[in-house]
Amino acid sequence: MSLTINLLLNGIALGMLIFLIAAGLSLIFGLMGVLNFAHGAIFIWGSYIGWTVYGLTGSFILAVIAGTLAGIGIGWLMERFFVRPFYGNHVAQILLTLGLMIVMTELIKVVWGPIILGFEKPELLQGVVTILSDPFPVYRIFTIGVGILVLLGVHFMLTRTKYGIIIRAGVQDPEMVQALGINVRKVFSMVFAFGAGLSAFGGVISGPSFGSIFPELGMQNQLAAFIVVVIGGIGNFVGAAVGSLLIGVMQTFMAYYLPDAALAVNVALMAIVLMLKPEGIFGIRR
Amino acid sequence: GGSNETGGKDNKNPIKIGVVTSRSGAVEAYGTQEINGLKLGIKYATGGTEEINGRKIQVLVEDDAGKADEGIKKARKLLEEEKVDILQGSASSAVAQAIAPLAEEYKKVFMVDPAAADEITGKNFNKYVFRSARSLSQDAATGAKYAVENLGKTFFHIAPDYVFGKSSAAAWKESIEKSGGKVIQEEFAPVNTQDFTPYLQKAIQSKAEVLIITWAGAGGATLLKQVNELKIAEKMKITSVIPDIAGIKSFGDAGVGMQGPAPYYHALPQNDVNKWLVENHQKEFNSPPDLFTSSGFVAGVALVQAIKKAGSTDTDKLIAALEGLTVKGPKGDYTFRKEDHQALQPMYIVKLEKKQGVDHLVPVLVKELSGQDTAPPVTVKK
Amino acid sequence: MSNPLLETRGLTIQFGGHVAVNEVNFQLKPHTFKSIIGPNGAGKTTFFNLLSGQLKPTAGSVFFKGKDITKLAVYERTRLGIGRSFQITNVFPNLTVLENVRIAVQAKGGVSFRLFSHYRKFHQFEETAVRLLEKVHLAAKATQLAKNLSHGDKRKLEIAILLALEPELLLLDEPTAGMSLEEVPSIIEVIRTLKDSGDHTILLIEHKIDMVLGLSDSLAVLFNGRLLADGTPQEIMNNELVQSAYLGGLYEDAVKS
Amino acid sequence: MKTLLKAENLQTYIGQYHILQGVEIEVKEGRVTVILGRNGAGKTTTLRTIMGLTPPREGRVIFQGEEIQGIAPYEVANKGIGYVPEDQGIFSDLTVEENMKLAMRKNEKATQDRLEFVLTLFPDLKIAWKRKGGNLSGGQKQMLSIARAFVNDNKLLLIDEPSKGLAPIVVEKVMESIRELKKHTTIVLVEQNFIMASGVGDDVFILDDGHTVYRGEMDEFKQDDALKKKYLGIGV
Amino acid sequence: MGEKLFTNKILIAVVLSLLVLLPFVSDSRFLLTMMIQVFILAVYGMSYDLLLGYTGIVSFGHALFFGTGAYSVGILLSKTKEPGLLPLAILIAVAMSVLVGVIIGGLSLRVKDVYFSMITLAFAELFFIISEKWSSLTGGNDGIPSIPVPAIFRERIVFYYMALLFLIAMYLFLRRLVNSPLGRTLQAIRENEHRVESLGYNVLQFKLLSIVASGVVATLAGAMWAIFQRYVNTSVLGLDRTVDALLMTIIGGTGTLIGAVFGSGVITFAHEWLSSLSTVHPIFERWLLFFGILYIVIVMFFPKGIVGTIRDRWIRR
Ligand SMILES: Nc1ncnc2c1ncn2[C@@H]1O[C@H](COP(=O)(O)OP(=O)(O)OP(=O)(O)O)[C@@H](O)[C@H]1O
Ligand SMILES: Nc1ncnc2c1ncn2[C@@H]1O[C@H](COP(=O)(O)OP(=O)(O)OP(=O)(O)O)[C@@H](O)[C@H]1O
Ligand SMILES: [Mg+2]
Ligand SMILES: [Mg+2]
Repeated sequence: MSLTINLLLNGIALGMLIFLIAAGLSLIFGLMGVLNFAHGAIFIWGSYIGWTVYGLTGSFILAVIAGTLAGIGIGWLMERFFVRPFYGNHVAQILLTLGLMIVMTELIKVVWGPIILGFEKPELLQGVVTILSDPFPVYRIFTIGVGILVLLGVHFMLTRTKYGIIIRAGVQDPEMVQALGINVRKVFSMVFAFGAGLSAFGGVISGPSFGSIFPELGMQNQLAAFIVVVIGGIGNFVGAAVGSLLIGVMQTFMAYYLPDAALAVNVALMAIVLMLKPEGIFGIRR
Repeated sequence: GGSNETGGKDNKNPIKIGVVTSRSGAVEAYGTQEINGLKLGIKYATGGTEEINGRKIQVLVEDDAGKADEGIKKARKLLEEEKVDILQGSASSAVAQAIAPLAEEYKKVFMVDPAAADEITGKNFNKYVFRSARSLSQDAATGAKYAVENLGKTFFHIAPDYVFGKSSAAAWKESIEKSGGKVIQEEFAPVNTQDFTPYLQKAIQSKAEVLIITWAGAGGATLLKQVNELKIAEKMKITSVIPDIAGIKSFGDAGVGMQGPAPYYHALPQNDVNKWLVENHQKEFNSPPDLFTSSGFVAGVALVQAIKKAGSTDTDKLIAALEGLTVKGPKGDYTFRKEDHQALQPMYIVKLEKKQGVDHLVPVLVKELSGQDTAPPVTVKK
Repeated sequence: MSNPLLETRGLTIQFGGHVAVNEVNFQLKPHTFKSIIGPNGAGKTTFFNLLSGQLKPTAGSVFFKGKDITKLAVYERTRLGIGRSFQITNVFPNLTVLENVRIAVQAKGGVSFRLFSHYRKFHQFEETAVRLLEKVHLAAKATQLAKNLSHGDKRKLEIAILLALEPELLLLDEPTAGMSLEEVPSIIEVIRTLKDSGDHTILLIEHKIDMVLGLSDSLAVLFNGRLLADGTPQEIMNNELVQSAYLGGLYEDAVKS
Repeated sequence: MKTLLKAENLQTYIGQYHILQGVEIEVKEGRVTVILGRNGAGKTTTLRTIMGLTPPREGRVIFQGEEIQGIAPYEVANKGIGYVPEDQGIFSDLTVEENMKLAMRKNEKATQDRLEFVLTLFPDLKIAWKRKGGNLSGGQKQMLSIARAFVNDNKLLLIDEPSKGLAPIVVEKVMESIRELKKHTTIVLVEQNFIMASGVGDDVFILDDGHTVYRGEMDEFKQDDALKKKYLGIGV
Repeated sequence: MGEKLFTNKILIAVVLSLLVLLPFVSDSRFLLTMMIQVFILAVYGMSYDLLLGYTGIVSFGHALFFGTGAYSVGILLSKTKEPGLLPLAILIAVAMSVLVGVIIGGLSLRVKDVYFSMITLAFAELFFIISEKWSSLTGGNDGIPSIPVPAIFRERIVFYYMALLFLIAMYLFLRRLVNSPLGRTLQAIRENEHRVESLGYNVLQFKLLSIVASGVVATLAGAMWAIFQRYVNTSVLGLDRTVDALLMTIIGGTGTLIGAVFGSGVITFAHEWLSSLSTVHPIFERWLLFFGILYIVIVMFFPKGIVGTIRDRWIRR
């Protein structure tokens, strides 16, 4: 029993970590329909900037702020110069963002070198608490908390403000949104930058959780992020959270009970979900 | 090919060493260490002239990006376009194994380093292949004997779920059992696992006395930190092959007290060669030599000596010269044994400790083992 | 009396709580021209979707030539001879106008699985396509991409595609909406000729009441998903509910005539 | 009468096609200006050019004495120009409610009142309030599109074929509401339904092949069978 | 129009004869190697274009087929050590790819758009994982070295002509296919799937056919690859392989077939050239950076790909 609960808790923590990685993508890919293969790069840039500021100032809060701001900046530039001409053109987006992925990953190597960097947890969040005789790291509780906050915050923004509607409408017919008097470009820029900021934020928060960061880490986690968004139903932010939890818990239990299949959990789960419900768990049939 | 194209008297052809290794991709840092080592080794062995009998030694580097098919292409390019005399590489075992048959096809010596897979000088051996780097079995032989004698008798092994992890596990298992220990359980986790808790839970539940951690590259730090966080060390002893400096750094404090085999760390060996290497590396690259710098260095030294001994770059003569050759390298004596061309070499057991003024945990010598002590079994099919 | 070509029994579809088509029992005699009228949102297009297979009913069934086709896929129904045009223009945007029609002609030709012959070998398809474009006044724009057509021209293309299928039963959903005044008559003429040729049966949804009256043998009225009435144009026009809730005052003249 | 909008010598290209070749339109304040012409004449393109969706390469669009050609469509809209496109431009993934919400530029009492008004004009929309735009019937989409434009306080409305797909009684209601709206809004109407066009129109422009070929008052035009025959092909 | 066609033909003839003469004018065996790679990957790219450019299907699992071909050859020949079995291996490869195409296509085609892409990615990943785990058969990441291929294929020049012939044959086959009634139907499906259905076409069947046809061609390319490299490892099934197909097709121009040849050429040579620059200046040790910039530049300035853009210019003139 204690084992099951412990695994479940770890699964949830892992799920929330995945959600933090996927949250930004859920906005950019899920809502804006941009197949952003540079997501992982923004994410890892967040980590690196965060790592640097953390090292310089010793303040994790400053690190989070700096990483997030960097993400926003990168996102804004990216949208402005690369993504904007290609809304709706998935194939071009893939290639373009792949190129950006490569460039940004290589730039990290230019700046920080191609090596692994250890990312320490802030003092306050180190250590463990004991839950049912098993130790449970405090930082995981922290990530669960942050994940919930992000979920609520973004959900609120999407449902209580006009932004959610504008984006969804803008993806389908940007011209008409303009004709209704809305500067859709600006909204897209803002949301893209916000999504990128969220990705970078995820990067900083998950850095200490991984314990170490390296340039390819972004690429490695990107697939999981895409899978989560798809499983949850593209365009559904809450769905992405649920998908993350599902994957996190599945991974944890599989790793324990059927480790040979652990490698395949993500993709197998996605294949099964899509075959049963082609539009994702929370998706809406079009 | 061949070396029958001799140039003019004063203007002899250079000796070309073609290096195929990672200059990009996941293990590019290892490639850098290897190349720096190789160049320094050549410099050292030629007394700074980088020449043998008036022939300049030229090192040509091609990037395999850690991909086997890319490596094949680059090796062919070096062999056909540049007509290199000797091949050297690579940071990835898969690449080295893919290139080895080309060495045979083109009849060129292939000096392997830092690729560590046993099969290279084992199941997939051909007579053109030599290895200056230590193999996984050497790591295992070093670590296993010590662990059984000093840490415990029962083992739980966690390793990445691909060929490298599997063959490491097999090598450790064999050595442990030979030393009288027992591996109770092996668990293989996906390479980019983020949460190792389930595996560590199993380790605890297995009631083994020692946890062996095999992890190459990035996930190692993650794994180690979680080991630390879950206070596994209170329940069992932990051992792991000590990685390069960047790897140790990434452990942070999580690695304090860990014991395990170390192929090389610049402060461990006390001899002139190493002193030269540390000094010159510091001078040229503004950093101490690292894990694979030493084996790259040895590759350079061995090649120079073999060419001198053979009097030419003729492949058959080179092979004859290299077989059984003993060279003095940073760790001491390295001997390319006849049977499988694997360089037997001293190995270390170390303990990671904090040290003032050093920005990473320092491997402190616990025990040094000779090349013979850590010699892996010969697995070449005759 | 001949058997109906098309028949529905208790045909019903529900979207969430909303019953868009409600137990419709409907018959269409072969070689006749029937129009369906009814207020916006009455369920006319949905009814068409049920006939052509785009939607599957929640209850009831559809019979074509006496055969139950309720479970058949869209393409199977088309092959049986049910062709339709769409209310919201639905063409191949990046193909030329000619290719749009040619691909429909080819569908009828049954060679689509031939992968080793050049499509131009089947030049009769192309000739047919050109002829059809002439009929709908689009021949001049044959080489333009369909997406570049003006709205009205797209409507004409829509009709040409349908004609290319030569279906036994034509389901026309407001074919002339958005077409210019001067061209409507000739398009209507094309439809009328089809009817007169005798081997086609036509079901038309249309709000232009004057046009409907001139063409139809009979009129059916859908109201709130129910089949309210089915009869001769005169009968229907005199129905008070139809007058007050559908026609309004504007068409009083048309009705009286 | 004051001129609210004037389009001079509009030359619009789409890609390499020269679509508008000197269109001239003049819209007087408080009147309904009808644009007629056969399919492909350039009516829609004219409205889009005014909206800034297909900016002209040459020519001027003057709105309230200010040149607005070349400014972004959302700026045009925010100057108080509403647009009902010919393909309705409904957002199919958004509910009717969300479609309306998106369109409402301000959220003040007057806007709420206008919302009341359009919902009484088109009660269908109230019924379908929570339905996705893509699931509406053709006519309902048209209603929603018109409603979106009516709900704001616009100085000028550009309406492209509103009667298309609407039941006769609804057409009548739309005509009534246009007459009603005329009191405070100016309207440009592209319309193929001559009953409607002549029923509400004050001025008339006829386009052909990207040119303005006729301009005049609707009352005159309505009476002149020769003109009607010439430009619209309507039999007498 | 006719004149253009004529110049077009002349152009093709010139390029072709240059390619035929290449082994005589250049003694660089490495150049031949590169060209062989260009040819084989071009076929692979063209097969992807059939899906992407002509049927409008974005598959993230195309490597599945490439890998099927490569592994069929690799495993059969290395396990039997019998080079003579090559034709059988290719036959098996084709049969396998048809099977794989039908099964994967059948399972995933009901799923639309990005979801389809993701499900194909899932299947490809599963295959990748299986090939990693079943290393007794596949050698895992270390792969199958020294595949014994018939001696004649080791002759670089002979193999060069074979690869060239292979490219021409596959191009002609695919061109025929896209211009057949079937191909035309596929293009209509790309444009408007639902409308095609209401014209009486069974869309699913056509899409499946497209997947299988493209799969078979990709499989053949994979088989050629294994013969050429005499080495196979899991990378033939990796996501990178699929991305390669995507890159080649887009860089060359989707819906052009011949574009893939250019795409393959650009990628192969740019890759080679940039990665060899590191000796020129240390900055090129980060050559991938420049490779990435090249992608970006191509997409930004040749949005329709090389061939697509040239074609556009041509038409406009
Ligand atoms: N998928 C759906 N989900 C929910 N409601 C739907 C759906 N499809 C149609 N409806 C509703 O069903 C009703 C019937 O729509 P339909 O399109 O059949 O009307 P119609 O008679 O063709 O009207 P019009 O004359 O305006 O074209 C409408 O109220 C519409 O909103
Ligand atoms: N994207 C485009 N590319 C090329 N030509 C176009 C494009 N859009 C429209 N056209 C052409 O411009 C001309 C004018 O089109 P427009 O849509 O303005 O006509 P319209 O008068 O509104 O016709 P309708 O009554 O059919 O709606 C047409 O000949 C059309 O083919
Ligand atoms: Mg309808
Ligand atoms: Mg129009």
